[in-house]
Amino acid sequence: MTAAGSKRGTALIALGLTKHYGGLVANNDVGMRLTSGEVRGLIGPNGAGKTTFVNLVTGVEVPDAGSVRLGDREITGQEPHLIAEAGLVRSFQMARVFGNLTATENLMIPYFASGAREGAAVGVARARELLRLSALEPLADAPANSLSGGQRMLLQTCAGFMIPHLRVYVLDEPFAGINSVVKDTLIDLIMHENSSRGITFLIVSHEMEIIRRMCPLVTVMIAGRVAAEGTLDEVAAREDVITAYLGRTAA
Amino acid sequence: MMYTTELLIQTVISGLMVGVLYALMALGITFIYSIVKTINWAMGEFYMIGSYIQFVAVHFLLGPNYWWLAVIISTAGTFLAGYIIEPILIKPMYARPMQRRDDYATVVTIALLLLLRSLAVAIGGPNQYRPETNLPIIWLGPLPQEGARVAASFCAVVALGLFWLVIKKTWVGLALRATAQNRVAAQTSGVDVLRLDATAFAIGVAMAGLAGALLAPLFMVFPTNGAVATVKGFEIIVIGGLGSIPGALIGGLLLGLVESLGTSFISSPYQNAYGFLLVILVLIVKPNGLFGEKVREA
Amino acid sequence: LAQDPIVLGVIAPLSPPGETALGQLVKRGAELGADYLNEKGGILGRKVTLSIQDSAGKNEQGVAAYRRLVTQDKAVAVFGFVHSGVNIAVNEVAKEMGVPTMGTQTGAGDVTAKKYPIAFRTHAVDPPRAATWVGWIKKNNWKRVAILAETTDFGIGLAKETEKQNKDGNLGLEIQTIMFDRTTTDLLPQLLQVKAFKPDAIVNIGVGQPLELMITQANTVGLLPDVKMVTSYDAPARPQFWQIHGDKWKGVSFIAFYSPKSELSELGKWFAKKYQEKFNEPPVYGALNAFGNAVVFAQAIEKAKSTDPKAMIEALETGSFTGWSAVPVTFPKAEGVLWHNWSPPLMVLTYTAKDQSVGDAEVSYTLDK
Amino acid sequence: MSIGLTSNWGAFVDWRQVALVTVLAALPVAALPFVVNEYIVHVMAIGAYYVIMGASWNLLAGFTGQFSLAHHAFAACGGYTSGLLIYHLKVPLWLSLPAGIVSAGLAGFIIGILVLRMRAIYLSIATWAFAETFRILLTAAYDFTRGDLGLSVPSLYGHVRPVVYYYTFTIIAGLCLLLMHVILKSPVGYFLRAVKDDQMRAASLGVDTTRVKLFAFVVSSAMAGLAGVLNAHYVLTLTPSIVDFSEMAKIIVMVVIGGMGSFLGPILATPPIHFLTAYLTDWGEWSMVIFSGIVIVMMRTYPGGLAALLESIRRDRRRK
Amino acid sequence: MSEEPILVTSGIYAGYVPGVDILRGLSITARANEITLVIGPNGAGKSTLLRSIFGFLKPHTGRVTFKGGDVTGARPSQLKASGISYVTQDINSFPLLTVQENLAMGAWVFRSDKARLNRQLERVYATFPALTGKRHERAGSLSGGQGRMLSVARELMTDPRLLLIDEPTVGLAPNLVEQVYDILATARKATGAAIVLVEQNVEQALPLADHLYLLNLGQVKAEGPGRDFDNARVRKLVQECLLG
Ligand SMILES: Nc1ncnc2c1ncn2[C@@H]1O[C@H](COP(=O)(O)OP(=O)(O)OP(=O)(O)O)[C@@H](O)[C@H]1O
Ligand SMILES: Nc1ncnc2c1ncn2[C@@H]1O[C@H](COP(=O)(O)OP(=O)(O)OP(=O)(O)O)[C@@H](O)[C@H]1O
Ligand SMILES: [Mg+2]
Ligand SMILES: [Mg+2]
Repeated sequence: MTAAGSKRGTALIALGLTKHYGGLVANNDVGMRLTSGEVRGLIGPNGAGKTTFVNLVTGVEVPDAGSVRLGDREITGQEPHLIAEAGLVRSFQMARVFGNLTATENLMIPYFASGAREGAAVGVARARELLRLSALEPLADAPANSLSGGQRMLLQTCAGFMIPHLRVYVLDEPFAGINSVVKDTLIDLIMHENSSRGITFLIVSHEMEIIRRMCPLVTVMIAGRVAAEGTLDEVAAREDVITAYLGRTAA
Repeated sequence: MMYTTELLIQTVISGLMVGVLYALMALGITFIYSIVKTINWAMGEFYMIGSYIQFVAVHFLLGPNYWWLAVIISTAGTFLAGYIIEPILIKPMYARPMQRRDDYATVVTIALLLLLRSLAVAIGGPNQYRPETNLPIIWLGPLPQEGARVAASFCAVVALGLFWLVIKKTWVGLALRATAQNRVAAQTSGVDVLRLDATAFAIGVAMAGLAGALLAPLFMVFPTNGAVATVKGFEIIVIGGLGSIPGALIGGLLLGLVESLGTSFISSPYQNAYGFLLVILVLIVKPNGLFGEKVREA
Repeated sequence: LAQDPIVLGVIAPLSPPGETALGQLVKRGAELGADYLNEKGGILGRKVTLSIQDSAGKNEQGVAAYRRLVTQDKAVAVFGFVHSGVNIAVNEVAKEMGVPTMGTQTGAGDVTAKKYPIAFRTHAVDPPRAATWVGWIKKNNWKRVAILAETTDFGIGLAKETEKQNKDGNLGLEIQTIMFDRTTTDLLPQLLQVKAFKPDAIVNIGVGQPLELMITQANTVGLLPDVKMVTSYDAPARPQFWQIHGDKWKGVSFIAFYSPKSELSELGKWFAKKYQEKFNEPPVYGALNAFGNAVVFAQAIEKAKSTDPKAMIEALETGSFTGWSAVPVTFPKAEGVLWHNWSPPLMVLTYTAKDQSVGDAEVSYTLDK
Repeated sequence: MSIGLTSNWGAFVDWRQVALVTVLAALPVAALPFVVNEYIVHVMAIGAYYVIMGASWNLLAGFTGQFSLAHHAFAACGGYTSGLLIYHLKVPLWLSLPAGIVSAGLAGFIIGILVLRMRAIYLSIATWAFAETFRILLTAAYDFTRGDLGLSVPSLYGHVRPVVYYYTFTIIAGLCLLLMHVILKSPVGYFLRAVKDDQMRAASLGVDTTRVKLFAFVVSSAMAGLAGVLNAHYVLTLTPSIVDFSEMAKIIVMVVIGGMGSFLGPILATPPIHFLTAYLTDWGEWSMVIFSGIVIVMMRTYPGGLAALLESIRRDRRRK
Repeated sequence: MSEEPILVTSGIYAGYVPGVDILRGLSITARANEITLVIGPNGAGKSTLLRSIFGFLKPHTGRVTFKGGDVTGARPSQLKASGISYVTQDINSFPLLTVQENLAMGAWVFRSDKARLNRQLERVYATFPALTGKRHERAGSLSGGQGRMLSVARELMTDPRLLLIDEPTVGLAPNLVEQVYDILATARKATGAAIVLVEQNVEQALPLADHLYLLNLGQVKAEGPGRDFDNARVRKLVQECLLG
């Protein structure tokens, strides 16, 4: 898998990303390279800097140092909407949806923002399909602020899949609070998008079962630095990862 | 411009002294905003109520010697008015689930503004009044200052200090700050937010009432006297940043300074415009005000 | 049909941002005017009713009020204007719709200077008013004059007119003019500038709150009572002057169009009595003038024997009427601002003792016709 | 790959519905002058002015979340531009009218840029400060603007008979509403609402929030300018008092009672509210007391405004 | 088991918009010394149930009783004072207050007892060392997981008799998940509290459950002692729910 991945070229590369908040170094010289079509896991203790990394890569925050390239395009410090247009899209750890828009309308936003070249009808059909998959169909026309916590998270994740030119999808704890049955559907959906469209994923999660199922490679962050990279079993064997993150029984 | 340094200093001092009083208005507005999430457009009307109570108390009941007692009565009176009005107008926003809370609040307080102001015209008549004052002119070196003005700004500073102490050092202050940031968390912590709302609203408008009472002998009592006070309050909020107590004080002083200097040195008819220009400038440079708080967004 | 009442329309500022104090006076005067007319058996045997509309001092609201009065209430005449802007704006529409207007307290030239047939006025226009204080200042041999005026139609017009008369008449006054926004609450910066100028006299061209504020603060900075001040209209004639200023009344004079010593017509005397009874204070100019407008219109209708606008205008232009003052009211087709204009007598009054009534105030200067 | 705000323009407009509504509305609107007196026609002409003002402000505040308090100033900007061009330069009407609209749009663009980074209440206060500064400017620069005395402007048609103006205003208001409807039923309309709900989320999905917000500012202020120009050439006079906060308050009250963020609510609520204010003047100084009393009672009973009321009726009907 | 239940909801109906009921005749009980696990698909009404108990929503039909007294529609502040705590599903902190001040707010109901406050603070910092270093930082700057710890910790300050807790382990690192469950187990034992735990992480929560409710569409779909359920059975039940 790893070998096959490297043949395919680089989807996203971050080099030396550093971000200070006051005295705290939230990200300290963080580097990561995602091969096209790979599904990478990003794990690490709370406060390790995972979300900060996602913020830096997607333009929500500007790094103090370091650079980010998407394919062969330099995107460091660019505005989030330009980065999204270039095909790098993210979800937020605290699910963000457009509360006064219906579930369907929520999904139409990214579709329209990406140009909607195939016309509105195609978009609506796609939205229906995604809502059905995530068991949100009965709520298609309900305003998003009337969704439950888990439903919001699902809706947020689906939004990215509405973008035809999506290249890299960064998901910050997308399975949090999602029922395990629907979780499986979501995993299938991600794997399907990955294999059929070659979309690259970076998935932040604290659920090792899922990471094991989806991610051939994981990156571990501890205290703002990349502590390890490798298969889950490799990194889970490391003493520092166990003490800082996994605890004795989970590994 | 013909101007002596002495007069210049006097202008600045009197500007600063009034600035402190408008800081009181500003603090009242941001305080209410932070708790009940409502811009109280009718703030100036509580200033007006305060000034009318002060007039009635001094002119008909107590006489000029007891102006300070009248000030206390006016402040308490506006507090009471706020405490009565809040449950009628503001509480429905929180007592039952409501969509579009902000819009409701905006319209209700604007309507309250119109109501109180036109009631004052209709009942109190359009005339101006002035509570008598026998405070002597106070000489700061060679510079005369109205006694009432000095007394007013002194009282305002004391009130601001007191407020700061309550907010920073007491449990109620902590609860107020907490509720301002997260109502749900305040409720799960056991704070009775509906009661706190009424108290906060009443405290906020009482600050306006206090300012109105203190300024009544200086700027007189009439139905629309609150309009300008509201205007200054808003300007200070922007300059000082929402919810910041030192910000309000500094904003008030800055505004007083800029207005008195602008009026003296640039052009008098634009007196009220200098404050606005300052506001616009501050906002362009710092969109959250000089002392505005920034929170993590993602 | 002849039993239908005759409707007189009033447009006055009754709510902010209009000048509500003056609006109230107009309303009082107009209402007593209708009472008077009905007591005397109405006009042409028909009852008189008023329709009072609020302009709030806003032009467009005033224009809407005029339309309403004419097309819906069928008013045959409209008066009560306090804000020149409103009066001018209404006249633009009125010249097409035809029902005559009468300016009650509007001083700007354009109210009548455009020579619209429908435009009448019974108020002191800027030139004679400015001439009054200029005359008073000359009489006292003062040289340095500070003018503090609000940036309203009223303040701008009078400030400019005063400067003009000084220049045109080669009077040699040294004038310092400071304009201020009428919502200003603090005139201290301006007054300190005035103080630096060391004037002999101050012309106070504020309306309402700024007028009173200027008196108070002029005392604070030590201008009053040594430097004399004249206010541009008769606000100090009202009892509130004593409430507000108490001991600090010295050095203030005021322009007045009427003093209880002035000669009143029979109608004026009726009014003065009723006004005193009803409001417990002596009548003031604004109320008198609104009353005068009502009765003058009534006389014009009687003279024309019809409420047809054309006939009324013709009657107004040619007749001589009795208003509140002993001086007969006429509306000659004169040149410039004097077109269709009747001006009340103008004088400067000064109190000589605390809590004095206007009737006992000293007449310091009277403008000759 | 820059995303045009006009892609898929009108994607969700139901033209049959639009046609139906137009026909249904046109009849009573056209018939009105034949059944009521001239004054009411006048009131309704001004009502159409407020419909444009309210609907365009709703686009900015209700749909995009930019709670601007300078909308009346944009109308004044349009009116004054046209009036001053005529007064000082003798520019013909057909030129000064579009100039007024353009200048209002331009002013909206500039202010839109200045307030771009401001949030909620700061944006409100800043725009309100702009409006007040503008009012003071109009007052104090009286040599140029004629200040409080009022700037006289010529009428649109050489006369001021209300019927013609009534038709002009309602037709133009109709066209403005149509334009706004199309905007809202297009991708850009979705963006507007998305920006209101969560700007950062919108940006992270590729929406150019800066352009969207500016778009809303320019469109709504140009419409306010249009309304202001029309009104000025009907009322025939301009004074700084049209930038008085009470004007803005009136617009806010109309829109919120109609239901902010609902398209139809404010349009339906505006004419009756304007009508009410026009007739309340009978009560003189009590008129505002009555008006504000009515507003408070209405808000207490139907906090969501007319739109929420309509919605609940529709829900009830569907359940039956 | 024979003890009187601390919390009983009997046949409650509640919703957010008039006319649309989310909870439809829901009855559950929770006993002291027990963890009552509430599970169900997304949107089943689990959070709505907790909100209705804690007074954020008023049930329009049915009753909520706590320690034998009727508390239907009581205010959150009253319920808190009488010994209920509620940990919400979202992070629920005061972003501009420091971590310490946040925790102090948790002691609002016994604010006059300074000694107790200090004791509880010590305990919380011992349980969540990650918060110790952030004592004087603003809560708003915390990471997602740290924020959640803070929300849980604040509600534990009062040693509640009844703890309503909505997905406390979401977003927590695996080692902390264990810790949180330890805390719940300890709380149950040490203070004899009744705990109503809403979870999606059935696998890890199930072993703790003394009693279990599975909700769907605002009704109880299945209930029983925790030992009657295992992963496979729960999964099958949820699948049934989602299908129809
Ligand atoms: N805007 C900010 N201001 C101050 N500190 C910040 C800010 N953003 C992040 N931090 C700090 O940076 C550190 C890393 O935070 P980050 O959110 O990246 O963690 P994380 O790895 O995503 O954790 P979790 O798994 O809990 O979500 C934390 O200690 C946090 O307090
Ligand atoms: N604020 C709200 N307004 C209107 N409807 C709401 C609101 N919150 C939730 N709902 C509705 O109530 C239903 C139940 O929501 P609830 O939050 O109780 O679900 P939940 O079981 O907690 O789901 P999750 O596991 O995703 O948190 C949802 O389907 C949603 O449609
Ligand atoms: Mg995170
Ligand atoms: Mg939930």
